[in-house]
Amino acid sequence: MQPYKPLIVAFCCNWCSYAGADLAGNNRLSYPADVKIIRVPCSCRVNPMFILRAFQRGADGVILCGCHPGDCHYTTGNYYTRRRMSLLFSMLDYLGIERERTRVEWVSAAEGAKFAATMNDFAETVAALGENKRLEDLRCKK
Amino acid sequence: MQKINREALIEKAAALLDAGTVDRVLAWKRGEFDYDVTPGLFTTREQMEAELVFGDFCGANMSKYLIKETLKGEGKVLVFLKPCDTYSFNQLLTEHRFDREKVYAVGIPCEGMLSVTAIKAAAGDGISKIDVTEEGVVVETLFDGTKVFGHDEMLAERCRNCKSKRHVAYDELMGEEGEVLDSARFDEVAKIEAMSSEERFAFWQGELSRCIRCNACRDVCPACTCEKCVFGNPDSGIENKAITDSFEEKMFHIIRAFHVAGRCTDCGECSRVCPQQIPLHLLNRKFIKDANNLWGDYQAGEEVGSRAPLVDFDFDDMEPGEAVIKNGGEQ
Amino acid sequence: MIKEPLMPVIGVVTDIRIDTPDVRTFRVVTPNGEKPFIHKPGQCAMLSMPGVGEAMFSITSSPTNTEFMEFSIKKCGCLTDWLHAMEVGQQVTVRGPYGNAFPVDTEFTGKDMLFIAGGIGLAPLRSVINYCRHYRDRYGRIDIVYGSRTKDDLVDYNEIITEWIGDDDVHVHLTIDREQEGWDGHVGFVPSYVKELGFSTENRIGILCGPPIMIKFTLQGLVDMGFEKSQIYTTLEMRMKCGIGKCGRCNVGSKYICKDGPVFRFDELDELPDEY
Amino acid sequence: MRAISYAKLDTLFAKIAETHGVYLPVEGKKGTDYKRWEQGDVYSTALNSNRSPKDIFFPQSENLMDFKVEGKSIEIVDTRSESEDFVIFGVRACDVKSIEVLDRVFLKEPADSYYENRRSHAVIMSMACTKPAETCFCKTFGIDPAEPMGDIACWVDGEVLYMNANTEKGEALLEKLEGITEEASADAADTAKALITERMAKLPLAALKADAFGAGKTQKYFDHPAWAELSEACLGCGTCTYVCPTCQCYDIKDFNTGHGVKRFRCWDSCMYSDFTQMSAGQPRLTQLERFRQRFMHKLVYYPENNDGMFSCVGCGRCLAKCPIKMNIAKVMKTIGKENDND
Repeated sequence: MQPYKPLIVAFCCNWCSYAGADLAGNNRLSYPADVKIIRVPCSCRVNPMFILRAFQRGADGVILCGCHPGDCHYTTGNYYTRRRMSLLFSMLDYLGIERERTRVEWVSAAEGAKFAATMNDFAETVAALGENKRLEDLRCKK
Repeated sequence: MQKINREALIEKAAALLDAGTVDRVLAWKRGEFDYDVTPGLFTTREQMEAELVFGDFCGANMSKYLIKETLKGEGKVLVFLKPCDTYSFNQLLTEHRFDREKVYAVGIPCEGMLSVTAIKAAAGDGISKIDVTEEGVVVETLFDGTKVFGHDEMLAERCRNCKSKRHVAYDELMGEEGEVLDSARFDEVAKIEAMSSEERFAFWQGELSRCIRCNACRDVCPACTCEKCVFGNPDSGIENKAITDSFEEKMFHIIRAFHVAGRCTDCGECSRVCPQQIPLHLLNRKFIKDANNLWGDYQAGEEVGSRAPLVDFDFDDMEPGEAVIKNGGEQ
Repeated sequence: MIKEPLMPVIGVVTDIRIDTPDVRTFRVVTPNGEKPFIHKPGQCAMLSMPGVGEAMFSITSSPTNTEFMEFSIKKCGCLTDWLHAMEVGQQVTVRGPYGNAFPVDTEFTGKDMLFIAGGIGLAPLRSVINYCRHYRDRYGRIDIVYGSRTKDDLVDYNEIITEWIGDDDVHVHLTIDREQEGWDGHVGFVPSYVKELGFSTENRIGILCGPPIMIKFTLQGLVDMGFEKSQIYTTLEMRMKCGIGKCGRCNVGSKYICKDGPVFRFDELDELPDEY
Repeated sequence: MRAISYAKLDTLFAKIAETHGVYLPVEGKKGTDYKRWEQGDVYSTALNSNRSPKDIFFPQSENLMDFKVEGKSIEIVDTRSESEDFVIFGVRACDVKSIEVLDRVFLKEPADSYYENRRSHAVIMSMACTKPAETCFCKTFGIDPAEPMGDIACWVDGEVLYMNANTEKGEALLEKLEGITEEASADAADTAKALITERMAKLPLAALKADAFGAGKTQKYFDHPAWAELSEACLGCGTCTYVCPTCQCYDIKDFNTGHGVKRFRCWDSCMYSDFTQMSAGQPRLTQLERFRQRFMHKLVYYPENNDGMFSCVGCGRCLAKCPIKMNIAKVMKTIGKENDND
């Protein structure tokens, strides 16, 4: 049987992680093609609604990537992200949505290899969980 | 503790009206039955004597009405605040939602409000009278005679787990000041956390699937004071409409609770008003519990101007991955 | 399959005319080139783009036009923004006709007609005006008072200049709010222009459409001139979703604007609560 | 009249389920709701279900049609299908009346085929209310809970369920059930009826009258000064409209699924501030107007269009559920008060 190929949505901050993804590409490091990157000005831009909406539209896992704490282009954006996502992901866990489906990772512009490794690892973890059934919108299923 | 009755409130309010300190009074109005009390505005002693009530069903938190009320006219409005209402009062002040100068707040003690739902569930339909005596809650029914229930069992959930009998804001206090209590309000949350992921999912699916999206939880919430709610935006995807599927009900409740996270004083109004009896406070308390757990104890509304955990940070805050484990336990 | 009033048909936009900076007129036919359905002057239709929205628009072409249907639409919201951005050949969905109509074949016959419109308010009147022009001998003198903010904001200006003005016993009175270069016509607001022109009330029907403030003052002016409220008609707008008097939002008193309206006589409106 | 032992309700449901879907109120975790009967479900005698049987005919949300949009072209996909025959059991007299109220809206020309489809396949088995609640006031609107309407009326007296057909549809169903039911005399349920009538008179709202309302009262009540006070505490939530068995306002919206567009209809509430919001303006600016609209519609506008029939059935759900306990009974008492002196 083919292993399940999950759909991953990755919110990447414009200044670090998006550049990190670029670097991964330039260095020909491979990561799953089902990782859909959405560029955001700062990880702090990611509203909880974005994450839920990604699940609604069929994502099996959502990962949020930003600059390392202390390196935010806007000085403090990712510190807020860290707090927000701690609460949001705990809440999703509380509602019985598998906690492995969500992740926050700090990836700098120089860490192309880390980006690829993170995505590979995350995709593998989510693949093991299979299809997202607990936070799905049936109308969006084909 | 000295029990404050309706006559005492009327005397106090009438005196303040006569003295010209205030020109209207925000209090509880008599309804059809003993238990249905409507928030209302009074301007004269006669009106109060005819319609004002204060008893075991005056749970409605008046703080939010102050936003609307203070915008009307120049005079001051008198508001009676129970201890838990004072937290909402402070939180609204923190967010500059009304003009403190236009309000005269009188703190009143509270021994816990009764839950009509609990009484109806226990006594059945056809309630003609509810009295609280030393025996407990005495319920007269239309067809099954009189029934007596223990006072504590009939208390609203939020009152059974009351967090504080201390008033954190007032211009004047009636009766004695109480203490902040060591409440067991997070026990229920911990119980759910201890379940397996599947059980938690099944639990919440069962609760949230009853939601009819009437928005009562949002509209009554003293922390939900946005002029234009995100759920009023047609592009939000979850507009103010009946729910269409199980995703939307989860989305609505997560976002609703998240938007008040750090600002929710745990007044419990959301659960009180829910026509479908969804334990919404368990969502809000989860956020409070987690925030306390990660960043130290914080009680919204305890003091005006305090900085809520989500608009603050520490350089060495925990990473979200670890935080989820710390809050939810190892699986 | 059973007929369903909420089920639309496909319409193809075959022509887009730019009337003013914010008004465009769309020509709609079915995919096989026919007029989507038959309507009466004053009736409306629901236009929609799936995924964008659905809204009620008055049909601006005259029923006497058997080839196509036209809608003059002002850009003011989500759906209308989208419609303004679309190109010829685009398909939309259309359902209708909805509402009552102007009593062109009963109360109006043999009467002198006075049309008063402001801005986009001409859109719903255009179907009646063209209907009356088509059956010219059934009606008496036709007066059209039409005003807009500027010359560029006059909807259907070309048709007015090339067709209406030249017609027999059709008197067009145009006005704009403020002086403008290249405009040698009347300058002033519609209500005062109507007063200036002065109309006899005898055997005359007035039809008013425009922004609420214009309607208010023009109506007052007409009443001052001696018009009975039962001589004056208007057409209302409200938010609508179903078009068949069921969804509840266009409910005013016991009437539903989508079904019992949108055309009302002012004496009928007096019976309704002031909530439109 | 037919009779069956109350203990054998399961047999009755199983028999009906051979040919029909069966819906009935079943006690859930918190209160009662209508659900499709499965072996093991127990009929709940609770008076009011959380949500009324309106859900079954006019669901909270339903798909109307699908669209496939490609380039400039659109394809309309009709997703309707014929409903199965089904029976709703245990509908209270007030709720039965509410279905008639809905019929007058949805089946009026041009009929709503989605509603009509379900309505025409339904057989309603109503249930007399042996134990009304303090919030009940169906009598105010001329409903007799001792003689519920519906295709088949049912009474419970002690251990026996009596059934009487009111319509041809009901007769046909009762005929089918002849194997498991017994013949009963026409007056078999009279004891039960008498008890109900006696109990109804004791209700606190028994004296509430609707005479002051009805067609032609628009001008009289529209500008009544009491609306301001009544609507003062209203939160503008939709609880009353969503639990109401007769509220039928809806919205039609599109949902883009990413591979097509679903046009669906869902309940909407006149209490919501965006209900009448247009880009051009808002005819009902404050909660006062929205609040007034709801009650004027139920008590004046609807009767005007429907031969004096009110669009409230006195089920009492809004009395029990309103967060601030403002409700139609209080409105009727306040607004209709002056009429007592007339």
